[in-house]
Amino acid sequence: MNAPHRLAQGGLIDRARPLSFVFDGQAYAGCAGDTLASALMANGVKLVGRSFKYHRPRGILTAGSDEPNALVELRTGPRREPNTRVTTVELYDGLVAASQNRWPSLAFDIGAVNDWLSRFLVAGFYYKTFMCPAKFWEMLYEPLIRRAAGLGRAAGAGDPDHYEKAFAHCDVLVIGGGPAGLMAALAAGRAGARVILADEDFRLGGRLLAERYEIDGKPGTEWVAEIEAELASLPDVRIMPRTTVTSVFDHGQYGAVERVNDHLPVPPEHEPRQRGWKIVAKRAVLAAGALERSIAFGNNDRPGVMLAGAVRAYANRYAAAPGRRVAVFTNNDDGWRTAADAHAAGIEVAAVIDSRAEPPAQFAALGIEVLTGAQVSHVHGGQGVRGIDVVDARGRLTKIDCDVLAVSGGWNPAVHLTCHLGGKPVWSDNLAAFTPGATPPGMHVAGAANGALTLAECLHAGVAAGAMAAVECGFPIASFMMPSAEDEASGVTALWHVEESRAKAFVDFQNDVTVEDIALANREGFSSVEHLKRYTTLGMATDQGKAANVTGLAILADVSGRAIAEVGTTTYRPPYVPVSFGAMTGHHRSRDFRPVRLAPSHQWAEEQGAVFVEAGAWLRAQYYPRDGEKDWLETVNREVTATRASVGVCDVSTLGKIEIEGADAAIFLDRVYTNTFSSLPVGKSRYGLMLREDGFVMDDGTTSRLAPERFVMTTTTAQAGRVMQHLEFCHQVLWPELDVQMVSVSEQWAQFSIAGPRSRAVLRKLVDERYDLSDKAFPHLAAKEVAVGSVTARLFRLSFSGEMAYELAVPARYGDAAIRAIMAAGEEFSMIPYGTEALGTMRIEKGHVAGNEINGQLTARDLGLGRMMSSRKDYVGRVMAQRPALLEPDRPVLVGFRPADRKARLRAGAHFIPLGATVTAANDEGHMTSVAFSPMLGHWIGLGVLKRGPQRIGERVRAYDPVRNGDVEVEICSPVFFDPEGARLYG
Amino acid sequence: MKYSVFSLLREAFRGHAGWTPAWRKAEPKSEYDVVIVGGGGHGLATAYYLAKVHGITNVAVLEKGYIGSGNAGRNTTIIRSNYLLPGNEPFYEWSMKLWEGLEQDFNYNAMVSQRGVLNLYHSDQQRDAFARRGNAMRLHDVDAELLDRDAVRAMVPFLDYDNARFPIHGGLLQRRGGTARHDAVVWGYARGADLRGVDIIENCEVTGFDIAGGRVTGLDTTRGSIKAKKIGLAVAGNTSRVASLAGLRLPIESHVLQAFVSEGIKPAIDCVVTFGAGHFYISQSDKGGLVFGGDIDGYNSYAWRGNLPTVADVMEEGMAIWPGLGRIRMLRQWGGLMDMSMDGSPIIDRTPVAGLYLNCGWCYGGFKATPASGWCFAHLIARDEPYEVAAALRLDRYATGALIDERGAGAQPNLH
Amino acid sequence: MVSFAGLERSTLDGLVRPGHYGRAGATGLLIEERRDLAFASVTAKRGKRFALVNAVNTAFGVALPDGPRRATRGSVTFAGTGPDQWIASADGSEAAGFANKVRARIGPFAAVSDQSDARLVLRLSGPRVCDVLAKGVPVDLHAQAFKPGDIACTVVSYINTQIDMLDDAPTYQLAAPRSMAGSFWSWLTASAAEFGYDVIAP
Amino acid sequence: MRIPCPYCGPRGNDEFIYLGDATVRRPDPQALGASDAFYEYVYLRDNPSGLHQELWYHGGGCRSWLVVTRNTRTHEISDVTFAAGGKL
Ligand SMILES: Cc1cc2nc3c(=O)[nH]c(=O)nc-3n(C[C@H](O)[C@H](O)[C@H](O)COP(=O)(O)OP(=O)(O)OC[C@H]3O[C@@H](n4cnc5c(N)ncnc54)[C@H](O)[C@@H]3O)c2cc1C
Ligand SMILES: NC(=O)c1ccc[n+]([C@@H]2O[C@H](COP(=O)([O-])OP(=O)(O)OC[C@H]3O[C@@H](n4cnc5c(N)ncnc54)[C@H](O)[C@@H]3O)[C@@H](O)[C@H]2O)c1
Ligand SMILES: Cc1cc2nc3c(=O)[nH]c(=O)nc-3n(C[C@H](O)[C@H](O)[C@H](O)COP(=O)(O)O)c2cc1C
Ligand SMILES: [Zn+2]
Repeated sequence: MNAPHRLAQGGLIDRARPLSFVFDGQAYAGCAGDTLASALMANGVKLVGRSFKYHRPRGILTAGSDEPNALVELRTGPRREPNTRVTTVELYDGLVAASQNRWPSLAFDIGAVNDWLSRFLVAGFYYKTFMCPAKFWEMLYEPLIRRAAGLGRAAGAGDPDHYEKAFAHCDVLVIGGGPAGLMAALAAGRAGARVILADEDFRLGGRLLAERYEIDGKPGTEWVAEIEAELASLPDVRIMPRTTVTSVFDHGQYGAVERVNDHLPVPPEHEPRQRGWKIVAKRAVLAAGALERSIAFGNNDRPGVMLAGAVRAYANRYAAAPGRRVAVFTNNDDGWRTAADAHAAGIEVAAVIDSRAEPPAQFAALGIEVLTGAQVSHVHGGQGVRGIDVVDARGRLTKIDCDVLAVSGGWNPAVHLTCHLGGKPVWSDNLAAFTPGATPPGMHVAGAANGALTLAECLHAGVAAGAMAAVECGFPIASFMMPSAEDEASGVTALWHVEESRAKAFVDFQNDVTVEDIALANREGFSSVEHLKRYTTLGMATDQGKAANVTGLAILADVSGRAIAEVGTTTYRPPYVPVSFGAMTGHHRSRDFRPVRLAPSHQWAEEQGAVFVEAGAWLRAQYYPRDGEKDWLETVNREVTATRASVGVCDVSTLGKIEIEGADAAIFLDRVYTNTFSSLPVGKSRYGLMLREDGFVMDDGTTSRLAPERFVMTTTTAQAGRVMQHLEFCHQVLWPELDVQMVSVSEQWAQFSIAGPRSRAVLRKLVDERYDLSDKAFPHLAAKEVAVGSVTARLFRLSFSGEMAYELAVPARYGDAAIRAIMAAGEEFSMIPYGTEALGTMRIEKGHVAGNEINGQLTARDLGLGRMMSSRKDYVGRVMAQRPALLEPDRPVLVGFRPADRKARLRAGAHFIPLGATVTAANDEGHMTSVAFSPMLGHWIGLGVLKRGPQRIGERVRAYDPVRNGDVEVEICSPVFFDPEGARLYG
Repeated sequence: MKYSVFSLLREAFRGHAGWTPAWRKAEPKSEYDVVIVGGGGHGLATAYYLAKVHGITNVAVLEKGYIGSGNAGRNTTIIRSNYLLPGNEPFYEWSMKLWEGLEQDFNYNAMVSQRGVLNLYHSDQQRDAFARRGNAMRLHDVDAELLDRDAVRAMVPFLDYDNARFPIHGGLLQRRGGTARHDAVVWGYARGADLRGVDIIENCEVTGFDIAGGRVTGLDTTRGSIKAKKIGLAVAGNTSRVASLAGLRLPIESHVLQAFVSEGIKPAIDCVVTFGAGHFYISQSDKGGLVFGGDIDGYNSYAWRGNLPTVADVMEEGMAIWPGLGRIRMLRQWGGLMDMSMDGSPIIDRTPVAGLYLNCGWCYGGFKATPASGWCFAHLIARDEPYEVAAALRLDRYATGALIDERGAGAQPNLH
Repeated sequence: MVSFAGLERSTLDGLVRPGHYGRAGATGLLIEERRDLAFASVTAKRGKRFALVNAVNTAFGVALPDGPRRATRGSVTFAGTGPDQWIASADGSEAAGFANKVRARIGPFAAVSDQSDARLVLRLSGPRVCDVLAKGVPVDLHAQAFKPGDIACTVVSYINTQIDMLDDAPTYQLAAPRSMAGSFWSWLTASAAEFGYDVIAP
Repeated sequence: MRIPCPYCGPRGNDEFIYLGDATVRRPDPQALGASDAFYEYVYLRDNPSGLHQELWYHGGGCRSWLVVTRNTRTHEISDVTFAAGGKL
């Protein structure tokens, strides 16, 4: 295969490494060093995509990440990437790409009828119609609009590649590796600063790669190679190619994306596709260059109309001829280089059309036809340029044959990153462009990004910015031989729009926003630049209007009779180029989305076939099914029954555990709990209730006094972190004068609840016989350090199940051994392990509140725990708990429920309605918080909050549950269903 | 000019030369019966209903920038009425009802799209909490369906059902929920109010109030002083600042909420989906961009821009439910200023200053409230008594304890 | 009578076996789990900081660091983890009953809690150790910013982690909460795979 | 944002937990009018646009509660101290 538009020589491609690729089913050949754009161009492919709204045929406009037109679906299957700019895709062997937003084919696209209908489909047309009848919107209009809109197709399946995130730190971050950036990096690097030089291109050099500039008498690319080699030799300079700095965040943080392996068909094993970087830099030098802009004239969007600088890039860097015969339309000196370079590359130059009266002197020698004071008003050709109409100053029209029109409307400094923290660019009449205004703290701007448009200026500015940044980081100024380069001509006279255009003149190519649309928006009052954007979608496409915005607002200024500076810009927001979800997610996807916490008995529980459940970050054993059990309920019933009949064990290591020490530890506890702890004897535990300062219940748990000045508190699993933070707050912020120290020991201890009438017998086999475990010596709520074998353990006599029960804590490394030992000791008593379901069932049978009740919306009184609110001391939340609405007698209060028909099932989340009352919100009296099937009682039971519940015991209400068709009649009862006297606690 | 397919056709044939401004660029007069501060959705809707429902047309809306430059112009456009608590639910349902007839009412296509809002749940406990909410909605005569995992899978098959850290157990669906085109809501209300005589005055920042004997009599602006009999504040994230000009200190903090849009893609998701094990929501705009967001940045800010950890968090959450997003690119991110209240619910009430009315506390959820907020605020201003569905949205509820705390997060705005 | 002797478990048991993983033919990272270290958290009592400094000096010959640094004498190390907070650690013969020993010696001046079982402890070294850590450690580990003896308590891959720089080989010691060992391991090995890594038997 | 923790050095704000205004003081619960004072303490905020003293908890680091003085318009941090007082 040969590429017909490949120039015979030159370029930075490796002709010795041919690559093959497929576009829209057709195979082509390219070379290493090509982008997909340059390879398509070398193959003479002009039509690459379709526009968003009118489905106009589009070709390649640019040679960089500002490309609005040439978007494709790259790769296939689950790796399909829609909207990929061909200009940024490094060619690899076997690349497959397809055009998008067209049907049935790129060349023949039905959607192009929109172009014929464009008279109706002007900016904002949809706000004025499709309103009747109302329900047609979802049924008809919207689906049609949606299908026609959108660009490429997302991959259907999960992304098979992996991604990473990484951190980097430096003194000076240099953004952009063109002449300015290279100099900045070198100046800072030589001074000894830690430097990161990031460039989104796969090759350093910036515009030098695209131009035929010389520096120090050498070709630019050779000079780049030398600088790069020196940079690479400096120990603290890191060069990051293929890395776009996308965003600036507060305090010197920069987001960047490294396309680690996008230049390969698939990433090598163990390597990520992309890496999202967070770079922390003391200083930054923005040397991102400038972006060329087009001019609005009739059919200026035809494939073959390209930016002049891009034409040079294809010819010089990629040895790809955009066409056979090129015309240049420019309003500035730089455009002329395209004519010169095309000429030098052997491409015929049809003419240079300069809108200015006085062309630059130095190009006079080219011997090319020149039309000055003239403008291109029309482009002929449908899917490719066939010729252009030129109007001269006297209104005469000339037609010129060409297949490429290179346009330069001037250059816009890439100010984007200077605006991410709110900086506003300032208009320069001189440059006819916006330049950076206030920059983010620590950022310097150099080179074309700062409006310096000559090479010599860029080199100087780079050195100055790099040196300044290094000095600000405390490094000395390094001496510097300034490279010499020409100060090329860079004059410009603004021209935004060619008045004589007959056909549509595009401003925003991708979104099909025309000069007419801007005028219409202005006519309709959308004359603020932000309204213009939102009404016409100017600048909202995947290129974010990199080429379009300034032109658009200049035209708005024109039609609304204002100065450009007065109109201002819209806001440049991150990211500079679109960023994949993958790169921002890195490792944190699928099961690694967030860390999982596993209890010390986890592996053992897995061996038992436990089913696990999420509990905050934890995975806990929910129940332990046995062969032959038909469903979870049967399993849970067995676990509850066995525990109550004999003994069961449950891992409760997930509870938060906090050791609290100090002379004032008891006082401190008195202030954070509603009830009193200073009176708790050593060797005892007490149930405690904690409020938020707003008077609502925050958490509960038990706290045990290990020594006069030493306590250990337990919290619920869900609130452990929050409680720790709260206690630290109370200490450090509210009462720093107290002598109290606290530390989490949640991870240190594996803790098991051993419950049931035979629990003591089991423990007797585990705990060293020195310790008397009799009811008298170790009664309910006793707490003590004991020996289990050679291990020091903590034993608490606590019960959540209502049974005689103990919690045994051992150092976590013995957690696994402990559960095995406990089970072995319990074997003779038919001990079973039980999970969170059985735990829940037993606590509901006992009317104990848990997470469903402690939901942040209920007070201690609501939970029937008002008596725990001490009246003899202050504590967090006491005052606010007295607010009138919280004392309302009508507030729903905790009670128990059982189904009137004992066979019926209860469901948490049902609301209570008086029997026979109409089903309206006015009759809503509360809701069911927790339910369980009680194997002890043989029917479902529930806890819930009900208006004046405790006064209505025995009454019946309706538990209304339409979302599950679960309506049942329930009887109000005491929340304590089982062993109301609590006799079982005492064994 | 009435907008319709006919007017569009007519204009198409005469080069669209006949369209007139959607609202006049009004100059401030010296005196109004009512001045609304804030040209966001709520302020403009208030003016619209003052004129339309109450016949009060000597009204100005003062906007410091361009209308819709605040949160109205930057939200993720989700509309729904799936609230739990009786203080909220009737209000948001009234809003939903107004959405359902809005476009015909104000003759502007705001693309109200009832494509469904699906809140995923990831545990049994969460299922029951969602059931409680769904049942509460049904008690208010609002549609709610509790879906199990299979039903969710049938609706949105591309989510991660097999390998997720927090597996999807099901979802709460409100089919009548959906999205609306946020800017069009602003423009539609502006046009509707303007047509009825309301002055919409842009680039006019309120800088002070004239208060005499405990009653407000006018205000100072960057475009001069204006007398007003009644003044309504609807300035969202700027509430504390503006209210402080009248000497008020409020239960409000301003926080940044970010939102994001992806590159446009062909239709990929038909409804709004939210992630229940985090804070993430996503839908697709009619243009094709995936519009998504997550939690607030979490600290007081007036900076109108977000910070990096939240960006990462949001995008990780997106991938957590929808692994196919890996190669989809985020195109733009931005931030708005949320008026976070201390219980996460709004306030529409009088203030201690007579004649000064307050509309704030919308947190991250006030877009959906726009029609009802305007309706109820207009009613309050016109009649000096609350409209029934907004009666609970009182300012004194923090003092009395009659809070409306959907999340049970307590008096910490960044937790709501 | 039960005995737990020899039944200690690490959360990595069953998850990890010694050997080479990731890229073949290259070892960018060496991972060694340390199970022999005892830890105790030490928090100065109010107004006792000065006395505590003296007591620690007398009892262990260690000058308590006043910032995020470690000070070691023999087999005992004190690492500063916060204002008035330290993590003491010991290996070898000092490790047995370490927290009790610490409490016995400095108890009047500090709250002491045993944390020996609370953490997964890994020693990391190898030519690419910094590149691996850069994929999750947000603090600057550059030689100028982080030196042997420095420590940082930070968050790695959503997991609270203490990082100690032991020597300028460099060797780092990372300690993460025990319950999150599996997730920590998943992050570490995913990050190391591209360089190749060896897991050394504990 | 990066918050310069006086103990740990500058860290990303994701290591910290934000609480809010640091200038409000828990009132004396015994004093007359305590309920009004508590209402103000718990609910009312200046919410300034500009300098703001606020509480952050370095939960991902040294576990200190910090008082950070930050400009809410620019996010510039001008001062950080330990809430419990004392210096390092
Ligand atoms: C990112 C993001 C996503 C959101 N997503 C949703 C969502 O999906 N669903 C939902 O229901 N809600 C959402 N919201 C919330 C919703 O946008 C807001 O609650 C709602 O828009 C607030 O009401 P508003 O429209 O009147 O406010 P705004 O549009 O903010 O209006 C307030 C106006 O007051 C003006 N103003 C302020 N000070 C002055 C002054 N001194 N003088 C004159 N004018 C002044 C401002 O310039 C502004 O235009 C979101 C918000 C954000 C930021
Ligand atoms: N005469 C004129 O009118 C004119 C106009 C424009 C440019 N120029 C010439 O162009 C050159 C400009 O030099 P320069 O160094 O300022 O810019 P440059 O354009 O040469 O280099 C900018 C580099 O920054 C990279 N970049 C941009 N944004 C980035 C980001 N966010 N992250 C990472 N990399 C990013 C680009 O890939 C590019 O390599 C000079 O040679 C100048 O003479 C001349
Ligand atoms: C629902 C919605 C969809 C949006 N879609 C796009 C879009 O497709 N392209 C785009 O550039 N911006 C889009 N934006 C973002 C706006 O450009 C803009 O960032 C946002 O309204 C905030 O304004 P600001 O960035 O000027 O502060 C969208 C915003 C919203 C609220
Ligand atoms: Zn710290």
